[in-house]
Amino acid sequence: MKDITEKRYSGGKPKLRRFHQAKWDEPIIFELSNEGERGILIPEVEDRVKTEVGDVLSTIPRNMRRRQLPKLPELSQSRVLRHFIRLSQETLGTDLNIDVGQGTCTMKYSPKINEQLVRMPQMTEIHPLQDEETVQGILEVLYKFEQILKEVSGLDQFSLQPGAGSQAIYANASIIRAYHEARGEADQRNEIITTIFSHPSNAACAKTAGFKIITLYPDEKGYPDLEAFKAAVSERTAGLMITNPEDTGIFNPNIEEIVKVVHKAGGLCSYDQANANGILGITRAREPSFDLCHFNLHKSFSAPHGCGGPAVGAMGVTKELAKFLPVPVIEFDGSKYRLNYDRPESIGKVRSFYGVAPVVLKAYAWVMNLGAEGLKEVAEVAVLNNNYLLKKVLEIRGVSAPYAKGKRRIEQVRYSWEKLTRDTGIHSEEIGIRAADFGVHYWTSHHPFIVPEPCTLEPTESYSKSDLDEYVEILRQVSDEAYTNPKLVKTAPHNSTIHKIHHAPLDDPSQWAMTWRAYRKKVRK
Amino acid sequence: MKDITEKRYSGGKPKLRRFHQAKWDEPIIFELSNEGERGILIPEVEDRVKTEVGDVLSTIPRNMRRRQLPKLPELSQSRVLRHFIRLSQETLGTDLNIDVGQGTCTMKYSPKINEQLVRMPQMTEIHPLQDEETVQGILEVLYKFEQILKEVSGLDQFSLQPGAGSQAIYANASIIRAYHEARGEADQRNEIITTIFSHPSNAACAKTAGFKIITLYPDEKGYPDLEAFKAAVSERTAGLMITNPEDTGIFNPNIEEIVKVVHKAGGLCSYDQANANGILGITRAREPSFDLCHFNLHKSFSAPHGCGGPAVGAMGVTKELAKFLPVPVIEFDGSKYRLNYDRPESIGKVRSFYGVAPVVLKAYAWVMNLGAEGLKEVAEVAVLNNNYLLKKVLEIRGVSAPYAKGKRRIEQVRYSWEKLTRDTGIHSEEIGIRAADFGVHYWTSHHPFIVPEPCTLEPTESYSKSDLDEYVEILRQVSDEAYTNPKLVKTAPHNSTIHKIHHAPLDDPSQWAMTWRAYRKKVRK
Amino acid sequence: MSKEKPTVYSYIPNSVPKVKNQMLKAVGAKSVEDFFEDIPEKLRLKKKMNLPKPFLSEQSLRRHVEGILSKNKTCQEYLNFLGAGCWQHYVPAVCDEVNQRGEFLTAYAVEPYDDHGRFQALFEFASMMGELLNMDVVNVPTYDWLQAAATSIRMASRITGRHEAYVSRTISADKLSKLRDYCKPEIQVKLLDYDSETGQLDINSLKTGISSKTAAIYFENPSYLGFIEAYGDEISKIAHDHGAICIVGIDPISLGILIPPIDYGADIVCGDIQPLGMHMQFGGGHAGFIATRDEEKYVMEYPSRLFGIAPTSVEGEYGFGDVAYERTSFAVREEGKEFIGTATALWGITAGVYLALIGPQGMQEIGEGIMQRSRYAMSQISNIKGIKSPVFKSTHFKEFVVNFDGTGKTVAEINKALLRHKIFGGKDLTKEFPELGNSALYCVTEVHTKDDIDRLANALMEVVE
Amino acid sequence: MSKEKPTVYSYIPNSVPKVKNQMLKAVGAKSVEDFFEDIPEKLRLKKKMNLPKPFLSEQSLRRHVEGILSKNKTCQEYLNFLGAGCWQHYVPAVCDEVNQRGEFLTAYAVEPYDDHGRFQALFEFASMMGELLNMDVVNVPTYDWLQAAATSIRMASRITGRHEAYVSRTISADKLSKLRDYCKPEIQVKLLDYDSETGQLDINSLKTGISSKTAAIYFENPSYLGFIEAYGDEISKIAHDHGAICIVGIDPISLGILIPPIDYGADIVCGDIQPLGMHMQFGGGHAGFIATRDEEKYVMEYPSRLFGIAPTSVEGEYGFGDVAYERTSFAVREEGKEFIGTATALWGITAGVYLALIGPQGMQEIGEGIMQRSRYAMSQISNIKGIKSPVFKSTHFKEFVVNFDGTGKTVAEINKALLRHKIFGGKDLTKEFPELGNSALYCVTEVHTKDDIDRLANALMEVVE
Ligand SMILES: Cc1ncc(COP(=O)(O)O)c(C=O)c1O
Ligand SMILES: Cc1ncc(COP(=O)(O)O)c(C=O)c1O
Repeated sequence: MKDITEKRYSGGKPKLRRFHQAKWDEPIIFELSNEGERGILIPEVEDRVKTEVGDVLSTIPRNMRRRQLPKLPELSQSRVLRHFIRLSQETLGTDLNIDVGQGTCTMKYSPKINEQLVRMPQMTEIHPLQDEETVQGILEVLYKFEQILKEVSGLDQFSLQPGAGSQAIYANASIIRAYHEARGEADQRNEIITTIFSHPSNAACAKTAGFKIITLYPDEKGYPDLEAFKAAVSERTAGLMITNPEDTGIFNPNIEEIVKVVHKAGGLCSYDQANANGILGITRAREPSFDLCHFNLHKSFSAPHGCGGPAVGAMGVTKELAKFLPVPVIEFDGSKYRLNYDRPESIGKVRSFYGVAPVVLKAYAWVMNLGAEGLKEVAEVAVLNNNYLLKKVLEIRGVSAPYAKGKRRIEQVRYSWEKLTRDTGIHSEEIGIRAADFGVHYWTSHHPFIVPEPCTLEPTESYSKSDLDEYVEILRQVSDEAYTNPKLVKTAPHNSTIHKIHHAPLDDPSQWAMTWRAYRKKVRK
Repeated sequence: MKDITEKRYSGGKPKLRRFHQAKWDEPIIFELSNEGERGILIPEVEDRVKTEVGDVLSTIPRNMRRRQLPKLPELSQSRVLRHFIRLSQETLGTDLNIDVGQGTCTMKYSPKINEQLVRMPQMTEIHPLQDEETVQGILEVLYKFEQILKEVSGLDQFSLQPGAGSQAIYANASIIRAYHEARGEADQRNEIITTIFSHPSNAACAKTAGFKIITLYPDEKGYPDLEAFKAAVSERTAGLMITNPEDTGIFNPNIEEIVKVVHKAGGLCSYDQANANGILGITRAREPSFDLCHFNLHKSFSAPHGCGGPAVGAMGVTKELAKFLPVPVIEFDGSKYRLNYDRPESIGKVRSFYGVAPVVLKAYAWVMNLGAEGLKEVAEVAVLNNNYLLKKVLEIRGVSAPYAKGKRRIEQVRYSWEKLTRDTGIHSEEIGIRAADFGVHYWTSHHPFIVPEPCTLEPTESYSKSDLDEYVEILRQVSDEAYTNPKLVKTAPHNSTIHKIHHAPLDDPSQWAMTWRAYRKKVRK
Repeated sequence: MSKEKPTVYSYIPNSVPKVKNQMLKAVGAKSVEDFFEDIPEKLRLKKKMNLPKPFLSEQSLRRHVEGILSKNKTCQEYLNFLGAGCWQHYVPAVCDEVNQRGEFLTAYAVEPYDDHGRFQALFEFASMMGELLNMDVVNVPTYDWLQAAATSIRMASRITGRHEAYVSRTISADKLSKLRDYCKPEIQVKLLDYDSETGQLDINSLKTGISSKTAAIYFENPSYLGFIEAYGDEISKIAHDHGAICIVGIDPISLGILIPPIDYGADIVCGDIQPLGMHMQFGGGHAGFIATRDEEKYVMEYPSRLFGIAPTSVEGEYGFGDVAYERTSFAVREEGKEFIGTATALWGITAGVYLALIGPQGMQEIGEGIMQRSRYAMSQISNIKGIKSPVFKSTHFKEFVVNFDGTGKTVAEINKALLRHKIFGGKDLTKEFPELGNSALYCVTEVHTKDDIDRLANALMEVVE
Repeated sequence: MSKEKPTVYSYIPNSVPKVKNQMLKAVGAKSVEDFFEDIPEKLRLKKKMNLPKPFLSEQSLRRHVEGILSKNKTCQEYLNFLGAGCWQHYVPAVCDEVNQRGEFLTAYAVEPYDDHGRFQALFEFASMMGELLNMDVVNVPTYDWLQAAATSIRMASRITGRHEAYVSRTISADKLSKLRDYCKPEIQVKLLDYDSETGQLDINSLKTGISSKTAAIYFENPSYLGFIEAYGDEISKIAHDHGAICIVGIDPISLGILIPPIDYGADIVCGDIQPLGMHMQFGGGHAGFIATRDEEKYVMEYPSRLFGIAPTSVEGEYGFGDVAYERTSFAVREEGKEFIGTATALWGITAGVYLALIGPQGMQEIGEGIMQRSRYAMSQISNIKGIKSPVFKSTHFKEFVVNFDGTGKTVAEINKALLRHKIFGGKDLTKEFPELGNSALYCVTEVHTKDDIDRLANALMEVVE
């Protein structure tokens, strides 16, 4: 009898997956509109109410009344559902793939139990302004999670208000500003130092907060050395905002000295721990004496990414800076949780109310499932996975891991396909697009491409050895193709929902179209 | 500027969808196993309990202790999830397609609100043996839904216990048997009459209940005429079990006379209203004097099909037969709902407890959203859709609608591709497989294929005119291909998850394998 | 929605009047009435159905239904010790996640080309059950254990050509009722006594009764009353000696620690998969499985669908399809084996997810943990004056009979009193097993903590005093 | 799980010791410690983190978290009249269904090839918002209205090269706080007075203040205090006359009946989409949108991602991608416009679903229904002695200020008393708007029935007596 299974393996290893992504070729939703269809009916107002209030629309000042119904599409409920379920199938969530290709993003398993918990009415149906007595449960979660982060970072107080890592970085920059203002040095101290392998938001948020940016570049070890920092620091230094380990996965071992230098010069140090995945329980903001830090709960702490939010950037500071934290802060008197708005030196509001509570709840549940040992296990396995992947990837033709040759990395690696590009003319982006044909993500890196033809892989703790092996095989296949059949790579994707996109219109004001209405106007021209 | 949209239409009509189903090429779950991985951890027993009870395993009689752990696969939680989410994407639910191709199955929109309601803990976390005081809510739903079905059918009492239409038919057959037993005629009355276009379960369930089956065949009008029934009826007749409208979508207009004939001969009449979708509010079991009937809540009443259940076949009977209904029955004394088990003549249990309550809840919510007018609208639009589809399909080359030429149909039509098969050698099954390449279902019909090269389409009320037009265009395309490029059709599917299946092993005891272990044994031989 | 305009329903796209008219025109009909011309006037419903006023908006519908459901008290709010055929086990979130996926939730039953995933998932369900059971054939699940047991007996009757079956008297009254109704046309169901001290099936009564007319012996392990039947080997040997088939009903959650019945001679094994990832749902979570060896004479007697693996035209591609479809009533109507239709596929898929999650280790741990907890519960309860627990001198798995004769109170009284403690006491057995006196069947699973059990014991103490 | 064995975590496949060893061997490392060699000993955490004992099993974790959450009282159990930036609207089930799909829930942010659906869904969201707003450019949403308003003002400052903005004093204290912090580096935020009788923005104070230094005027319609600003045309004309940009903040749920601000001269429109299908989630459902005309000088100032439609290599195939990516900090770090990162895409997708469901008719009906109900509420409440409602003589949409000065009770006292009636009274305004005396901001939406409102009125009657 024929063994189907046999043909799925070669040399004891599984052959590459024959993948095709769902392709529904859906029209734009406006094209689906049928006049008169209804997707949902609105509850009728009781006749008694209607009679009593009369014609309310005529009470609207005439020039404020809408004259034409909005031209929304008109669809039955099932057609709306079908459309969006189809679009969902055309979206490669982490639930579906070996998501090690979105380096720096810490794509990990977001446990389904946590989704069930946040969908309880005790989470969804509570209003942020309810009497504190009636929201003790969620306040407890927020408070306890702050305590957890205090221990994870070693810092003294946290706010969970920022809506993402970048907003937390912004708020930290704002605190640095407030700190110098309070000391009357705000005008003088207008420079923030960062590194090129720190997430771009460190530079961008600090700039938005009014600072000048000084960016340091790596030497051959992959990071600026101590001297570089010393040279950059001056009496104009407001602070340091740095990611560590940097995007290369390399930990700057001089970090403590660097902090010292900045402190000595009168600046504050803010540690970007958005991605703390490789160092949970290993090293913290406290030990090198950072003043501020932040964590992305949608990265290291397992909250799902939601196509790009909602999210939480938890910001933490030392005792000295606590008074600047956003309002309100949550306090616990041993029996009740309460919100304290009476914080005269606070930078004020960063985000509405108290942040994205359901995201905090997911992170809380995740930590409470793992505990201290589990968090450390997360870091250790994430790092083990990364170094295993590094070993295997470097066996592929055309790829290298620049900097610190032969060294281990923490949680991710920025690779370079420079050699492959030189050999074959295939660029890193193209490798990524071809990888889509095998059902996985792939990401180059943030700009600028300091590492030529970059590719950033971050396996996290969520993937098994066989998952990693599969990903490596995909890269190996694409590399082989680049050398033997570059056209196949150049014309990719072949098994994806769509084909190669023409990018030019997206940068041309006369052609770009961010809405269907704009598009219809422009093509009609 | 180039108008992408323009190329999506031809002659003002949308071109055919360029579809590809998700293809993940997943291994069998055992192949994914990694020794030691855990998908979920089991709560630990408290130490105090452990100490107190000692080694419980050793208390199991020695020959009843499991010696080897079951060889289940070992996977992490996310790998389990990923596997099944991928398999789900390879499954074409009604949520995703224009599901008019599974005729007789009444594929309609299953509202998502109803799914939310059944997932409330007040539905999921209740035990059927709780004190009645603590389950008044669900008892109210069950009771009220019975009242609704009484009105929809005109019959006098209902049981929601059967787990599907077939089980309801079985239970109705059992009641027929009990009725004749009670009258001492059980031995004599051992024949059930049905028609070939009644669902096969009418014949099969009645046979299982101990009856001989007499099956009547249609004349050129599509149903057996009154004379055929008269000839079949005798003093051996226990009853009639008939679907109407039959699978052809044709309503037997003699139904009242037929019932009379059977009644006169001393038999009972059971009306298969599994699919009542075209006649809700139009005609009922009561008017032609049926004694029993059943509805499939997973068809006409919108509960989703769940890949084939769980389901509910609601059975209804006249006052005279009520005493035979399964136990318990639900009663209402004006203030409290209670379960009455004291029914000495009952046929007893059909299914555990009281049926699949969450399915009843969905059906209840669906009816309560629509009301009497809405239910009638369902029927009218379902029938309008069907006749519109009929008109359009008949414009396609090679297809016909046998029987009652030129006549309207109720909720579905059994078509025939006889001419196309004669012309091109392509069979109805092959058309269906090719249709899969466009992202829709297609079904031939129940066996035997009385209608040659059959195809049964049932559009229900859930599809818009444009949906129907798209389905027709797919059939037209496949018909065109059959005439111009039959090989394309013969080698289909091309855009599906998998390719043409070799069926022979499935009927060969030496090759068939219903489990992975059986398969591994057989291929190793 | 002004009163004059006809309602456009969100579930009915073509309820838009303009579209209706277009379509009527396209088919050349004056009104929808034309389509009903075959339905005689006399049979037409003349009045509007008398149904409650609808809640047209989803919002008001939700409020209405939530209002009704809020009258239920849940086993989250109350501490529950009811089992007796429907068990409170923990349902992993991934099980719910998979079975709520629209793809699985709303698919149905036709070709494997569109629905490959459904076939694979159900094949895998059967395959994992096969490992639990050490058996090669498992069906796509049927309605519930009642149906599975009834069909198992009819299968045995067809295989043996005999028309009598022996059934252990410790099965539930509901199951017995179902067996009686379903077997009636072909099989006489006879009861086997049990040992009043141990509950064990009375081997003597079996030896006396069994004959060459016996098609099957059916017993359960653990029994309905919770204890482990210790003499499976003997029972199956007796059955086989008489040419009868040995059928064992099991609770699959026990199979991490209990031996699969085939290992003590069972020919057909059946049971309910509700414990494997299904919420109780007031009894809506049941699904029955049937398993046998891979022998043609057994396979050909299944009424259920059986999914098998098959090659496709592409190398190394798994395909699936119906095995021996010609057995079924879908294929040959009344010539098929019993009947087949919509069953409980979604629960089968869910149980597959459960088994893949829990794995071999988990099955052992959950089984052991249940035994530890239930044993602890038995001992805590039996410390209370007037209460005997367990009633039977046998090893119990997760359920056990508690006797209250010494308390002077009826089970009904006790359960009513427990309700005030927010506890659902065990199932009252006084009608089902009058010979056990004032007894109730208690169920303890992995959902119960020590505190929960202590709370029960304390409440019982208060209640019986 | 015996204590000796190391825990294998279900979320961490390679926590299996055997696999770890294999992998260490494969990379030639002795232990994971090798990988941390760059981290100086001094910086290593020597102790185990002091975290609470974990709930390793999902079951115990669930029970723990549910236990905590059960301390919350919900707006289903209580009747809620709080709004003030977070509103209780009905969330259609289809919205939840779509945003819980694992594909959308767990995708992130890279290439459109794997994630075509995400791009299309967000393009459609922007497109439907564009129809509501009558505007051609809408961003992928940012954190919330606070951020959207702050960014709108900074955009205006960059466009005009000016550093001063006027803001209506009827905005919320929270928003003002955010604007102050966020605009500080570049823009001075000044307040515009309101008419104490009508609440309307004081045109004279605007006329007096505005100058050639003014980058923007920002006001809201309906205002934070619930009334409709009637003089949008005049305000925008004054702004434009001075070369300033007119920014209007709106509640999108009002746009079925209120005119889009662009029609009275707004250049930038922003607001929050939480009312369009997001549960309140204790304030977790917010997402801010910004919309403008399709002019390069506006488009190039967005910090957000903007998704545009583009052809692919296949005819008639829609592709999508980032528009003018070079604007963003992703592309050019501090040279970009403000900053971009993770935002609120899932809520954008959800709002798209909401708008597709509700359609033009629904938008009108819901707007009208809200006005009817809130008007009814105002009149019922104002019948009560000592209560004035609304405080402002203007037309209100869904919120309105209620003054209790005549009752001799503080808002805090009244709200505490209402709690006992299971009612959440309106937001206490005494700190934010002391000039309004003992006042509270009440919110009435389509979720409120006549009975609900009557219940409030009755409770208030009791409470103030
Ligand atoms: C190291 C680091 N910092 C900051 C950020 C920005 O976080 P967010 O995307 O949540 O704004 C990220 C996310 O990519 C990051 O990886
Ligand atoms: C007319 C009719 N009768 C009976 C049945 C059988 O119902 P079920 O599949 O629920 O057993 C069906 C379902 O296909 C049907 O359409």
